[in-house]
Amino acid sequence: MKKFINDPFDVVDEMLEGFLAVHSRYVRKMESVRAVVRTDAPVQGKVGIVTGGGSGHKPAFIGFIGKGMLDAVAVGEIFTSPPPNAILEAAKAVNSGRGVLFLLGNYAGDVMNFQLAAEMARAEGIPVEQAIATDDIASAPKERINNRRGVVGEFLIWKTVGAKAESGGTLEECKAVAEKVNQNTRTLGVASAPCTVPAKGSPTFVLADDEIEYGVGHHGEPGTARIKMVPADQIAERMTLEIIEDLPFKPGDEVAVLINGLGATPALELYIVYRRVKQVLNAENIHIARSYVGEFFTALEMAGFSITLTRLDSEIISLLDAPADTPYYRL
Amino acid sequence: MKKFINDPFDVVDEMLEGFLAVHSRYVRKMESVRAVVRTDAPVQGKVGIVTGGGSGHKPAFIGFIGKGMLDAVAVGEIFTSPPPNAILEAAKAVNSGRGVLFLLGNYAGDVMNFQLAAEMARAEGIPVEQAIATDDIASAPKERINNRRGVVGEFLIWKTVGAKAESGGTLEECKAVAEKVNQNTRTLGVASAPCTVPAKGSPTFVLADDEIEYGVGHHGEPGTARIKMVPADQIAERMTLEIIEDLPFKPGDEVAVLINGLGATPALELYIVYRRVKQVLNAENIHIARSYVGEFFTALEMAGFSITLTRLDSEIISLLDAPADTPYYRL
Amino acid sequence: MADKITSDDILRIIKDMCDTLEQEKEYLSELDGAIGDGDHGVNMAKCFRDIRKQLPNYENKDIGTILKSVGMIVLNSVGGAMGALYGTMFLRLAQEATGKEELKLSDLVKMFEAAEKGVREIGKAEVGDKTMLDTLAPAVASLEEAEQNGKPLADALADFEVAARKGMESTRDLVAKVGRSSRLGTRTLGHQDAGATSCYFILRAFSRVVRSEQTK
Amino acid sequence: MADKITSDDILRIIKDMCDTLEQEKEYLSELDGAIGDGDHGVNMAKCFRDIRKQLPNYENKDIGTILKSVGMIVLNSVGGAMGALYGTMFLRLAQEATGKEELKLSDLVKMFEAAEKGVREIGKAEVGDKTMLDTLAPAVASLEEAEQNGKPLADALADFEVAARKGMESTRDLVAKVGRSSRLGTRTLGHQDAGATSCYFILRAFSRVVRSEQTK
Ligand SMILES: Nc1ncnc2c1ncn2[C@@H]1O[C@H](COP(=O)(O)OP(=O)(O)O)[C@@H](O)[C@H]1O
Ligand SMILES: Nc1ncnc2c1ncn2[C@@H]1O[C@H](COP(=O)(O)OP(=O)(O)O)[C@@H](O)[C@H]1O
Ligand SMILES: [Mg+2]
Ligand SMILES: [Mg+2]
Ligand SMILES: [Mg+2]
Ligand SMILES: [Mg+2]
Repeated sequence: MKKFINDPFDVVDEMLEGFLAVHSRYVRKMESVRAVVRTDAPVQGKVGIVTGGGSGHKPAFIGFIGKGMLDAVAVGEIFTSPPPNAILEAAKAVNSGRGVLFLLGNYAGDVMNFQLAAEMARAEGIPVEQAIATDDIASAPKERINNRRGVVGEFLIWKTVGAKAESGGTLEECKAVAEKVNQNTRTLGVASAPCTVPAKGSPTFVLADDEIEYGVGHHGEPGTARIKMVPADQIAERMTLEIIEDLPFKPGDEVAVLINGLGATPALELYIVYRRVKQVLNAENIHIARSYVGEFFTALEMAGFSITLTRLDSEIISLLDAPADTPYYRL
Repeated sequence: MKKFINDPFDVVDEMLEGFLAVHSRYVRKMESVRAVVRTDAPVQGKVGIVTGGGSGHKPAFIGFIGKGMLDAVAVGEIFTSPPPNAILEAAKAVNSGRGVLFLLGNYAGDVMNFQLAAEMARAEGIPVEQAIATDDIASAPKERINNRRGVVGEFLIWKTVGAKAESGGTLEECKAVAEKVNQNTRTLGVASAPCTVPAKGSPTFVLADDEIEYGVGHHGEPGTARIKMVPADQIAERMTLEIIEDLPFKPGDEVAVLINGLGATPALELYIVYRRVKQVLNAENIHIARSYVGEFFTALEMAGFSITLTRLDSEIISLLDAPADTPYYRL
Repeated sequence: MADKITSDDILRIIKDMCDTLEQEKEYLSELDGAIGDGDHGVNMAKCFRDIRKQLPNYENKDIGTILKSVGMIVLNSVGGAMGALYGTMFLRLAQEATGKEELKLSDLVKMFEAAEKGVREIGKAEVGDKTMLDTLAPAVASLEEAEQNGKPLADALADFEVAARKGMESTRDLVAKVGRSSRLGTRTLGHQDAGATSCYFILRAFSRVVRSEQTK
Repeated sequence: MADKITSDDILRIIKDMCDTLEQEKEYLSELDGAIGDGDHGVNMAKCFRDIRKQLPNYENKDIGTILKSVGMIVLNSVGGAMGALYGTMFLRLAQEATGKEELKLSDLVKMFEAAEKGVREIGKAEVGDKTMLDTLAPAVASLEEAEQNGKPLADALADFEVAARKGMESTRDLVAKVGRSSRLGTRTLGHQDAGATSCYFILRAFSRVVRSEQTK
């Protein structure tokens, strides 16, 4: 493991120290716990949007804290859910009286810790609702859609829900947006090289020189198949068709396309992938209304990418286009 | 070589096709040549800012085309200078009559092709000046400072010069800003893993599992030493002190710090590096006025980072803070 | 008074956990590395280090107070599934021991029944899913049985430890159904579950300490 | 009329370059791969493919016009140092041949002197820096010498080719001082320079074609 770190068990604290110093205009850390909140939290009259999860996904999660997106993030160890008290303190810090919405991915640790935090928060009289992302179609068959993991589709949920909250939406309205976007979002990822969790020191998986992991998760979770590396156009087409079939997306649908780099894959390759996705969607008569290409939700230095499609309606579009001012996303 | 590409010799054209589709709000491609320009070029009454170079450096160069930064970019093959006609057409497209400034790194191919393009442009009556970035202190000793290569310091030049031009600066004033920023900017990079140019198919260099290339260039140019991997704090401190000594930066100086990821290195590590750089500067009583951490100028999937320091004055600060609206940098 | 567990015993038990989980750090991470993300030993060691720091403050505290503090630390120090699961386990143990200076076997049974219930509620795992529950559930059952058969505390805890160990070992032949390793499906066969193993060490501390008392 | 090079000869010469650089694509990239970025063969093949497309339009054009078109294509197709260098070389050759339907040895000397000058100006390399100039410079010198010694065109071009080959081979024992490979310093020893090699193929085309005329 060749990483620019010090003690593997200090990486999150040291990263946070740097991050907070660079982005002090946007965020501050809570005294007692590892939670990062908007400098202007709680924003009066606004529903508080809280998410959290393991570290190692930059720019997610903390890179999207700010006006129009997230109010607070509970920060866990690398790929490990944050503890309940961090989530609870985050909730307290952003609650202006209109309640707090927890947004999380569908990971055992996150689900448990957010549930415990939710109980504690409610015990303290804070109205809390939660919405769980499940966009990764490779993580479970459609029959068990509720077992699917949330991946980069969460970015689109944060953006839209954040905009809804900023515009004065109620806790229920914000939750409804999260659920609508999640229901209309599908993601599929592939990896050509693994990442290494500092504490473990060895790669999360091993691939042959000509293999890729098809359907990989955001932490190196095994996908649905190990396939031989083929030209980008073939991979992108296969993935896009599988995504289209899953929702299913229909001719005439308006969609947002998100190509997310998992860490080590150059933007050059992401745009080559986007090019093919666009060709496939055009052929299917599915209209691309919004496009996002880059790194939104990485897995340390994993090499690979994911393709996300979201079926749009006028509300989702206007929420996607609403202003945002965060360290890593400004609109 | 495991890359998400098709024919290695089509990567730039296919990348461009995707990029232009995603960012059509900001940029368009010229008909005849591989040059990308602002959709609203030429901007009346504004000096045109043109840069260019080899591809594979995303978000540089084309990711920074837009209001307040670049007007046009001549796009070369991977790590290969663009030809004169691409540069010439870019210059023509952005010249509103107030002249065009060429910004380039100090690479043989770029220098030759920009020189030829400048001659052609002048022959067509376009006032052209050029400024060459030389911020990489590892690429030549200080006595031969004009042989040094330009690296990510160019981002700060694009930002400040772009702001100067946007605010109505003359060709000479814009050139003066470029030269001032360059003279006050120093960069030093390290790599822990190489990148692979698709056309070549093999890594640009080979490192042992415990080695890093100290002083590496943006294309995998060998640095000043091969050293054993040590904790991030040690590397960051050594690099920072070397940079401080080179200018030299003095106690009381106000500086901008830029930590640039070379491609595969996670933001997590960049912030850990930033943390140590800040500690060192504090100890030296050098004041950090602005900080930039992320990927600004990559080398495909190379793993590593660079540290850049720029000595600031009130003009540079205000130009850094001026609004910008480009695909990859908004302020 | 070997038919009772005192606050001092609980202190020694917690101390035994701290020592064991420090010693077994590598082993647990190795087990987790085979089918998980390899951090279980570190996670457990980390939070029991935090607990060790509190040991001095536990002097002369009642058992409920000690276990509650332990539970809060476990819950909030490392996060992850284990923080929630073991945190809940200790907090439920504490609840049933509120204000108590000593524990009879019957108290211990109530405490562990509550603990198992808590772990099941929060984790939603079943016995056979290849988790810590495969260690905890049979151990609790054996404790209930021992009580019904009127066994003395020490013998009951001996059964408790044996049942826990058997439960732990049973996970080697199970396919993970929940948690991180469940992704590997049948690839998890042949590997002993890390959480089941740390759970064994934690439960074993009770019998080890109390029975060493015996032999004094 | 073997003491002259006609427009048709020039066409055949350009065609010979197109064929050779296509054939030698792998070889040149291999040479460049050893101490550069391995794209030289591809770069050259790419731009001479563009040139081949233009060949039909060159019929009945004067030599200056043909070479100017070739120069513009080389200059603008691939970019990189080589585009600028070879582009300049061909454009300077063209300048000295403006309007000419045929070339005497004396014309050829002037053309190549201008070409060498152009390459030196733009590239700022010296003989011995391990570049195409190590092929070009001695070849031009031999051409001048042959003219002074009143040699016939074909013999002069024979010397020209030999000098070019010797120059190319000389780069094997040189340390690269400019261009991409200069980064490797002494590690470049023992490797023949790619640009020097492609330059040999280009210069050889002149002698090959003209001398094959002879033997008709
Ligand atoms: N739902 C669950 N119920 C009970 N135990 C669980 C559950 N999910 C995971 N575990 C236990 O957690 C252990 C892994 O713990 P640890 O490695 O610390 O957490 P993580 O998987 O987040 O890295 C597994 O070995 C398993 O015994
Ligand atoms: N300044 C220069 N003058 C003359 N020739 C040069 C110069 N720089 C590089 N070259 C030639 O260019 C060749 C490399 O060409 P090529 O591989 O096409 O370009 P790049 O190095 O940009 O990939 C080298 O072998 C060398 O002969
Ligand atoms: Mg873990
Ligand atoms: Mg090249
Ligand atoms: Mg684990
Ligand atoms: Mg080359």
